[in-house]
Amino acid sequence: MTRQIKFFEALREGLDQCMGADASVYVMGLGVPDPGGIFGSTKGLVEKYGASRVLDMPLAENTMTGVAIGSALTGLRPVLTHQRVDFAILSMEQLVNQAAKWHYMFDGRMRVPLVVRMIIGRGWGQGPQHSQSLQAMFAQVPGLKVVMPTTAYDAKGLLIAAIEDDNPVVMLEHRWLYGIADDVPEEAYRVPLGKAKIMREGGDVTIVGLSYMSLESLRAADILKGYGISAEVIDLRSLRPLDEATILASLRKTGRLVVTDTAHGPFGATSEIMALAAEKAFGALKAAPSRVCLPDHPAPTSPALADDFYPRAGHIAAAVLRQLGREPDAALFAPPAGRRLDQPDSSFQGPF
Amino acid sequence: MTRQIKFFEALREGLDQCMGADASVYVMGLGVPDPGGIFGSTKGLVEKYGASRVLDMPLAENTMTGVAIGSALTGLRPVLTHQRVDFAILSMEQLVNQAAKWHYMFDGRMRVPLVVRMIIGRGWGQGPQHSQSLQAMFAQVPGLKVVMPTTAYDAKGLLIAAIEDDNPVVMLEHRWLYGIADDVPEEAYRVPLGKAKIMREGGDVTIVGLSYMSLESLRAADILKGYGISAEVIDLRSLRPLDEATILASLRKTGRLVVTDTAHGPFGATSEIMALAAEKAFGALKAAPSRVCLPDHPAPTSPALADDFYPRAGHIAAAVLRQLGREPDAALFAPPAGRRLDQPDSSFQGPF
Amino acid sequence: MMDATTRKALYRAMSRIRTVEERIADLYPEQEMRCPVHLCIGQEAAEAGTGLALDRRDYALSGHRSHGHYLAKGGDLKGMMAEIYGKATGCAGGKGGSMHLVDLDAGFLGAVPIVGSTIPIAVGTAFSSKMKGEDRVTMVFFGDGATEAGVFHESLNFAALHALPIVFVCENNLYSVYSPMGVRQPDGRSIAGIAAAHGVATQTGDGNDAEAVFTLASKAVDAARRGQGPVFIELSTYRWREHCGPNFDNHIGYRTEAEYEEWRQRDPLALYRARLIADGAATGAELAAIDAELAAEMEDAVTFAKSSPFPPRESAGQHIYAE
Amino acid sequence: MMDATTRKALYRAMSRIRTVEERIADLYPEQEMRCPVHLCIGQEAAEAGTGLALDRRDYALSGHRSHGHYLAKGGDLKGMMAEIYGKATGCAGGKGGSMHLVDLDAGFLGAVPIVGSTIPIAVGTAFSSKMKGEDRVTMVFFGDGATEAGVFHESLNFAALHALPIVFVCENNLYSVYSPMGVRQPDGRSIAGIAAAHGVATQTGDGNDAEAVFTLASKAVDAARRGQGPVFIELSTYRWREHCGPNFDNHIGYRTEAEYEEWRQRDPLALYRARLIADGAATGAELAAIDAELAAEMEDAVTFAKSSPFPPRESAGQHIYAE
Ligand SMILES: Cc1ncc(C[n+]2csc(CCOP(=O)(O)OP(=O)(O)O)c2C)c(N)n1
Ligand SMILES: Cc1ncc(C[n+]2csc(CCOP(=O)(O)OP(=O)(O)O)c2C)c(N)n1
Ligand SMILES: [Mg+2]
Ligand SMILES: [Mg+2]
Repeated sequence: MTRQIKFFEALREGLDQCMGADASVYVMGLGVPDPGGIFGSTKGLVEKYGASRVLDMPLAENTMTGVAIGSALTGLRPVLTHQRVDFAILSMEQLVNQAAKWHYMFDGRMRVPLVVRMIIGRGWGQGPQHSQSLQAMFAQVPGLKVVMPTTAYDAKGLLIAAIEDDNPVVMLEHRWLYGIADDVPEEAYRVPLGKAKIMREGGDVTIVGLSYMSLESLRAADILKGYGISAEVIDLRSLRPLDEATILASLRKTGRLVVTDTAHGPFGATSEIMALAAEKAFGALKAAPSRVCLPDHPAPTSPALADDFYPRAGHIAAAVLRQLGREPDAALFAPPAGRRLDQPDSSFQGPF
Repeated sequence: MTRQIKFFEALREGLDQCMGADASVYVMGLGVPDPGGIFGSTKGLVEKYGASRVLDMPLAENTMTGVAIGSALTGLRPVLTHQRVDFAILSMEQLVNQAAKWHYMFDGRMRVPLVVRMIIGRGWGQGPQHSQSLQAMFAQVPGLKVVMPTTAYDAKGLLIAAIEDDNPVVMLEHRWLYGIADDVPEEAYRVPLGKAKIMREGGDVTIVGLSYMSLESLRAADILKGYGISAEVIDLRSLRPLDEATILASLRKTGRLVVTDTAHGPFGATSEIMALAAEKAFGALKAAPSRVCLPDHPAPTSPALADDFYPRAGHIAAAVLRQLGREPDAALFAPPAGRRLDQPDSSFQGPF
Repeated sequence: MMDATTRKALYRAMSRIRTVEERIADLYPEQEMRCPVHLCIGQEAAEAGTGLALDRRDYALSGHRSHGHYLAKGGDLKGMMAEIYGKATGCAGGKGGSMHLVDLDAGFLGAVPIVGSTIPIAVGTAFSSKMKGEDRVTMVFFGDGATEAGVFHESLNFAALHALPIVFVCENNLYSVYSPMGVRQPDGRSIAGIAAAHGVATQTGDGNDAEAVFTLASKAVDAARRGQGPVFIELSTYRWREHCGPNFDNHIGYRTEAEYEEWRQRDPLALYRARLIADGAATGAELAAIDAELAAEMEDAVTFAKSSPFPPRESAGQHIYAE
Repeated sequence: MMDATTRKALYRAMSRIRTVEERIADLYPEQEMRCPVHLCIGQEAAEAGTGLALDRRDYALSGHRSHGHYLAKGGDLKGMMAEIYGKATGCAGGKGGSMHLVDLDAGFLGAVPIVGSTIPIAVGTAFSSKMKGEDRVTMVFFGDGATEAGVFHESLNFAALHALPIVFVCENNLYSVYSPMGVRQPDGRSIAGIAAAHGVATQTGDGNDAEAVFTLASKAVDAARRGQGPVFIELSTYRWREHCGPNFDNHIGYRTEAEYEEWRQRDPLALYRARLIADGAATGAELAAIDAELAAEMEDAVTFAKSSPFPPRESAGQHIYAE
């Protein structure tokens, strides 16, 4: 298991294997068969499976979701992709009222085996309408499942599990993860929906992250090592179902919680994790839990405002230190060297 | 100040006074001028102000929201009404990407003085697609304000304040409150956005409610009196801005928190209130906070399933008792006499 | 002239819908049907004529006013009545109510009360049929109000683009709740014209004439089945009773008694009864026998529904997710 | 023939857009414009011809590809360049970037990159003008892709219903990102036909002929201003460079070099230059002088943008809510 491939390649491989294994799987969405191929994640599929299973779409997000639902009700397994979550909210009605409810409201007679991929992201002046992180809007809807892979391994495994699941699954993929490689088995495998992953074991504090912020959480754990603090890092992977057991077990061990998200704080995913801690691990908590989120305003476009907008490992480490009654150094908040904060790395040169 | 009028009459009076005072105020939405007049809340306005200011709409929720935004950008003050929140999510894109962001993303050059009324509700077999409570979807969006009046007094005062505010305000009105009367001054007055109300003072526990559940919370406080427990009841009234100060002050006094909502628990409004308590009043908490919400599934239609679906005062009281280490009596969970639980009162005889 | 079997089937289908809906209106005040009901009395010809043009294996989907579509497609009456009564034996186990009918055996895939929302879903079921190479047609029912919704237009585009086997049926009854056409759509342009502009084959017809409806719907279904792409049908008709609920409401002011009376004169069932008798295709006694049989069937269904058990408490938590 | 002042103004407006866009393409690789840019090179005639048909007090709104609309409406160039550079002096204070241009003084109310979303907002500004009895017209710009979105159709209905003073301008450049018309819209039906079916007055024109565009846009604006209701204009044109960014991308396979070359021959600016000279309306030297002046203006704007300060940190937290 030493082959490394990137996140987008893992997605593509997962799609390819599902399409190869099951003729009822098809992929659809704006630009799915185009030369960009959804940042590479659908590239080559149209050549292999043909235009009838790798479909471009008219610009009509709500209707394409309805079409996907209708086809899922009648035996197909659509994978619908939105290049940005900001477009996907045009389909809120179909997702929330229809996809999430047809199984329940017809008492199990219908099923909606649908995967909706939505890309979230940040940087390079995407600005207020192209870089939102709206996971909490979906996670609050019973009937939907919501996953957010962080590693290439999980991207492939969760995607395959989502495609094989008989429920509507929203999969939010962070654009800044696309270029990151990981060990990924060549064969098809599944990562169960609803299971968090302990990325790093530790005893002093639990850091709960998701998506790109799980990587920042790992870096925070590295920083904290330097302070003699052992942090446990949990990558949520699924928001719905939420893996309460893993989070609570960790909290019972560490007694401290820092939660971080790619989104704003209030009424967000961090709220639920903190509520869970308070409700079900109250006795174990040694200090007030804290969260590290975006400031509570839309994303400004200017690169000059990106540094303050996106919290990083240092901010997470600082939150831990404060919980332990230690004053964080100013150096923790310094932007990383070698790149501007509107790029994932210096090789990324826009426009998106 | 002894005049009592009902919630819907208070809304109508508020609209009437705003329209009378300011020619730029107009009301729009499906059925606004029709004989039903949005369950009475817009009744008579078309006769008084004419069809150009009391507008019916084609069935196109996303576009009517855009129209409202465009008119708000250019000097009008629209009040848009959706008879059910379930329809309003068709306008998620305009609300979340546009209304909430035009002021910020154009650096203050534009303003969107818009009020969007959305009715939430329950009962009489409204079922999975006609009785959702989606406040948390809106409350998580910076740039929006979100209010939920409970009393007729607040309905009028918050509505006037919302109309006079220069920001987009989502106002969620529970259908079961429409028929409830309260002391309401005849003149125009404002209830400030972002201020919770202490409905009942108490020292042993803080019950935070919103909308219809604030009334259940009051009833729970009555029940608890019988147990010698003094409950403080806070009616949130606003979710965004959230009145953290009032909640935290109460928690510092009581050390105990029960939160209740008309919605599901996970990733909902209760999550944020509990997170707030854990984050900022940790030291004051004497026990794990708890929440009283709908079960985590869509609303079933059959009246036989309503009893278990909608928690009541007894459930709130039980949550308090459990926090205090006392076992609640089974009688607390008995459905109220004299009506079925799919009706607000026995005078309500459907179809809606 | 149409063959006698078809004609009687049309009569029967219309009379069945009328019988059921009238009986629901009678019984509703008992407050045992505790969910909103949108009755389709007055629109039976549109529903019978289109529904009978479908095969059982074809798919149909509808909206809030779906009783007639469900019945004409062959949906099980007992399951429908039990559903409206909120019973475990209902076609959706009591979870759905009047606004969420379903009968998979009959190809009635579902109905939902968010106006317009089943239109793209139906396009999706038609897409499925095309992908799988089945010669199955989907028919989707909606009102004039639904044609104002964006998804309607998006759906026409998608269906035309992929030449999908779908028939869109718009029952134009002039109102969306209490709102007349004039406050919702511009004067002097037709709904059918919009569908035509999308490149969708279009037909318009008298929605109170069951035979005319059946004839054009059959052609439309046939064209869709033969791969000629989608067809849009607009049928003019009228709802007799209030938008939602069992009563008449002409007195509240959104429409006139005169308008109502005019349409009442065009009662699709009475006209067809008279026509069959005048043509000698059936005797009054024959038709009365059909009516009586239908009334008895409805009484059975009501008894079944009333005597069925409510869903057990634990069913509320079942089927949240498919296993 | 059109008067010389107008003709030169059209030339100037087109050349200005071309100058600005080409310079942005040159400078973009410096990586100081750190936001997506959607250049409109090739489409200048459509933009100049429509923009010049408006008065300053009229409103305009646009989408992701808005530079040309902003400039033709009279938007401030320095403010635009500073915005693209993310500076405090930008027309949106650096909060918006290329996809969020605004200039209230010029009546350019805003642009956003969610495709289709400004269409209903523009209908709302036209509604406002009508409510207030102003004789102001709103013009809203969008592409062929936007016409697939539900809001477009809903907006046509609402504008027609209320006879609003709005001109819808669709620049049909045959692509939505890399997707050609054929995978998005059915063959053999026109976008303009859809608008017409909604009862909206409709015009189609050659979007690479500035005079033709100006003539029909002026008529449309005039009709809208006189209360005759909305007008829809479809202009055929072509984007030369990649969908987003400064480069050419004909090699990546979604369109052919031959197609590109064909449109390149119909360069709206070169053709118009040749025509003005052939007609004797201007000399090559005169036009070259205009071009030189525009180049200098652009250099000024770039210098202004580059030398302007970034927004201060605290500005990020400002204007979240209006006071
Ligand atoms: C998206 C949405 N908006 C509003 C409503 C409220 N509503 C329920 S039925 C209805 C009328 C629809 O009219 P039409 O489509 O003509 O059907 P009809 O009732 O006449 O059969 C409306 C507006 C809804 N259910 N869904
Ligand atoms: C609602 C929405 N869906 C998808 C996108 C992604 N997107 C950005 S521009 C674009 C192409 C739009 O094509 P068109 O309207 O023809 O304008 P053009 O780019 O050709 O000027 C798309 C699909 C978006 N911005 N918004
Ligand atoms: Mg109707
Ligand atoms: Mg285009």
